[in-house]
Amino acid sequence: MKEELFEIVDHPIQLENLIKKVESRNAGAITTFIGTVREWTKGKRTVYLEYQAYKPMAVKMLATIGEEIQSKWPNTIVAITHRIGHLDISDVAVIIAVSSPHRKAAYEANEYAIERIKQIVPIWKKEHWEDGETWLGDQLENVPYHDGKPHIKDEKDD
Amino acid sequence: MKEELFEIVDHPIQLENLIKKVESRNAGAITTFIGTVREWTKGKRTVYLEYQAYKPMAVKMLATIGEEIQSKWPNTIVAITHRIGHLDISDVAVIIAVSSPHRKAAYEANEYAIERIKQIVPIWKKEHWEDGETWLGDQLENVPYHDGKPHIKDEKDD
Amino acid sequence: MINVLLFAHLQEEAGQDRLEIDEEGMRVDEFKQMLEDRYKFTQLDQVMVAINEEFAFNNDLINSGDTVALIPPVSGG
Amino acid sequence: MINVLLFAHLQEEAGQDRLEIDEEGMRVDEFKQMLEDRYKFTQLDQVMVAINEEFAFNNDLINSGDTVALIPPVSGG
Repeated sequence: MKEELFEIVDHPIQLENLIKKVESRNAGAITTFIGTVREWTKGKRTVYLEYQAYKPMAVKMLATIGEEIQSKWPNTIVAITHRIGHLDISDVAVIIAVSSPHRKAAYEANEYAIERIKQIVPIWKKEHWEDGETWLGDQLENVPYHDGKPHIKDEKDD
Repeated sequence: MKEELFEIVDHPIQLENLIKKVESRNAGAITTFIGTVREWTKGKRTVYLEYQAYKPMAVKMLATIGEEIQSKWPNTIVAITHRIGHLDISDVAVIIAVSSPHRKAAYEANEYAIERIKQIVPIWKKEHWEDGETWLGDQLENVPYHDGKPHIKDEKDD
Repeated sequence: MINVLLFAHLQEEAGQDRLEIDEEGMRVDEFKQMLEDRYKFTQLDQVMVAINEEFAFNNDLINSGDTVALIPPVSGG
Repeated sequence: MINVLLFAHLQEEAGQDRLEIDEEGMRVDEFKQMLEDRYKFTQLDQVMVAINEEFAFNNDLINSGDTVALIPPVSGG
């Protein structure tokens, strides 16, 4: 596999590239998730977003998610690219592509990936509204981590 | 909405076209499902497939699935294109694209669409193996329909 | 006259993709039985019927001018 | 010397994206407390710490030469 499966980029993401990374003669199903910048959130209008990443660690954490998926759903191939920098409404922030021989795994693994991104990948979103700006905190409404770090699964968990 | 959201075509399907059909400033999530021709199924090697459709009714049934989704997951936009004719290994047979303000609905509605396609859309697959060919029957292992027709949901079901 | 559309294995068994049947006022289940007797179709018990592009019940009536499609178990996707 | 990386609101509060701290042998929780006292960072209770690009526990030790990143609640995706 030549191309990088897990990337943080500062330019527009090409969906076709991600599809190519996961294509396989034994895949019967490819799912993609495309996360875009939404204009309205609970009655507030977003003008643009700014994403920041701790890039080397973010790439590592994306790869960790890939390993978790490989162990939970064997025979899947996962590719994830997250964009950072200034994003306008409708711009694509993240694409997750998963291929699998069977569709159920392709859906489940894909949804697992986006949930995990929101838990463990060091990327931050600054929301610029019409009337101000904020760095968004944890959107999962998690309780604080008891031991000071999130749970990173390893194969022993499975 | 100018383009057709539900299509049966006899040429390769362009993923980007389907994305364009469902894009919206209020979509935060777009999911796609890409069904491709897999080479190996339970130890048997597929050489190519042939899909046949009862085209006008298939388009109607795809639109019915779209209506079911609109009523179950409001604010989603769905587009489905199914290809028919001769398909080789790795060719794309079907693409489902769903946009939604929130990701959960985009995943659920997408998976619902592929399940319903396999229940109610008059499309048939002829599998050409190395050593023969067959029209595939119901791959869902459903019991026969008691009243002679599948359940088509309407809004009263919800 | 009933216009009958055939797909998948039924099309191959009949050697054609449509039939014209000069019957009317039959129920869907009677119509299927008549086709089975006349054309020796196999697996007709698993075949659904659509009248004018809508799935039909076993006790729906088929009228002259209707287009009746025999729908074997579908396998799209 | 500890190399400290700052992101999101912490970066804005400090007015810079990295600090050099001349302490060592501290535990993660002690290190956070020291930064809070010295730089008046807010919401530090919700901030995780990574040592050399790996999430660290509160009782892990920070050694000279380590790169310590303060990780506010993430909001990617």
